[in-house]
Amino acid sequence: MDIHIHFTTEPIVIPPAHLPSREIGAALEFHGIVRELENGRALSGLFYEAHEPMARRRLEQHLAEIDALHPCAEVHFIHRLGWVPVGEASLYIRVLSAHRGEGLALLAAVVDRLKQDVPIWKLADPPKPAQ
Amino acid sequence: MDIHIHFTTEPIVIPPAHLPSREIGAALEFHGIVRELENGRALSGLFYEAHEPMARRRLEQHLAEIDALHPCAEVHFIHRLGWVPVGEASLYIRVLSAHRGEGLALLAAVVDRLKQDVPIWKLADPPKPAQ
Amino acid sequence: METFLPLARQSNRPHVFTQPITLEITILTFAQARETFGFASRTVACAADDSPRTILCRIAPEASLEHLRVALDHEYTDWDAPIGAARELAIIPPVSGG
Amino acid sequence: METFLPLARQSNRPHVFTQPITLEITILTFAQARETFGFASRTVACAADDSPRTILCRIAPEASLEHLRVALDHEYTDWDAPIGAARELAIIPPVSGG
Repeated sequence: MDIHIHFTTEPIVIPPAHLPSREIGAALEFHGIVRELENGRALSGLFYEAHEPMARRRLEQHLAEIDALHPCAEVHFIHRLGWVPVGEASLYIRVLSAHRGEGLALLAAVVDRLKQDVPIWKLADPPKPAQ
Repeated sequence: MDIHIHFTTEPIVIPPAHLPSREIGAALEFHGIVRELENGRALSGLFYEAHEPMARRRLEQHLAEIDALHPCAEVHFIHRLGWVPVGEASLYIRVLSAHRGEGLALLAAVVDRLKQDVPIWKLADPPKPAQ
Repeated sequence: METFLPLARQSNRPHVFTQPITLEITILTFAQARETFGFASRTVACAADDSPRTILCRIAPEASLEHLRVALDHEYTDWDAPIGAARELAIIPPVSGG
Repeated sequence: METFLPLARQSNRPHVFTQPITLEITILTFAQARETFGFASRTVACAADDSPRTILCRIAPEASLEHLRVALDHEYTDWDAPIGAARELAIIPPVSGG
């Protein structure tokens, strides 16, 4: 599986889609969007931070494990960092696969693992400057 | 749930995305793409036909049932009819929901039911003219 | 009195208006069924107590209905259900959209 | 003899080369852990047989490590595992990406 992982502090720009073969039957895209209400509190946005090299390595490891269970052809993973206003995407994932089953399973699994294991955090407020 | 169902004989044009509220946290898009190999035969494309008013009604009924189980905010369903070359999309579905779980569940369920119950057919060759 | 009167009025209508003995129904075929039956659309005379099976047996007695579903006015039904006032009978081979 | 000789050779190495007593490790904190520890990054002296817990206890004895995970050179590890030759110790509070 071709894996592309990207972190950006700018609004997410969806990379152009090229089908890597004539055997791709399913393209799935997921946009995770910042919502106004988080734990009952009305927000204007969220601040994201990451341990970027470790997050990349964890994602690569998880994607390789999930791909072994649900083989897919290509995955693009883009996570925005810094301040993300309500209504904008903090996360974009695109999965190309021969059949929809593998693509849906990989997409669901990678978001689950992201939220359990990958060192990325959302904060209601930007961090205070530390020493 | 807002339901938009569209059939077209032209290449699918993805409708512009407008978030209906500040409580949308997940946007999922599915593109079903015509593959070269269908049952071991190399094709240059597939011909799709539908009993369009009945297909629309069945989809509306299924989407209402699935929405009761997995509430979502909006679904766009576009199915291309006529000749669709390999590498082009025959199906596009976009689901907006507060959380990814409902969106993923609705998307998986609507494609499953489409393939079991909705009067749309793919043919390896365009139909011969009938009387 | 209020609930009895409308019922009394309805039963006064002439019988021929509520159950006409001759109707027309349009039969639509799709995909493989179009080849089986040899037409895409055909309108035939029928009666309200005809079933889809009796209608198809009249116009194509040799055709097998196995693996085919049937819909009346865009709703799936049983091959042996009476067609009632339906105007369209669709023959639905196994679907394969997506 | 074959198994004995290498062990004998190893024990001839000067102790200071195989187990240097002074190393440096950079501690990174994130999200809530940054507030707990009061710094984003700090480089401290340590030994190869230190564990993340012993290092953190030296620099922030009052801080609770409950609910925190730890990573050495971008891999999760145990709070009580020796740091070995790791150059980076990351303190990972519960993650919430997506």
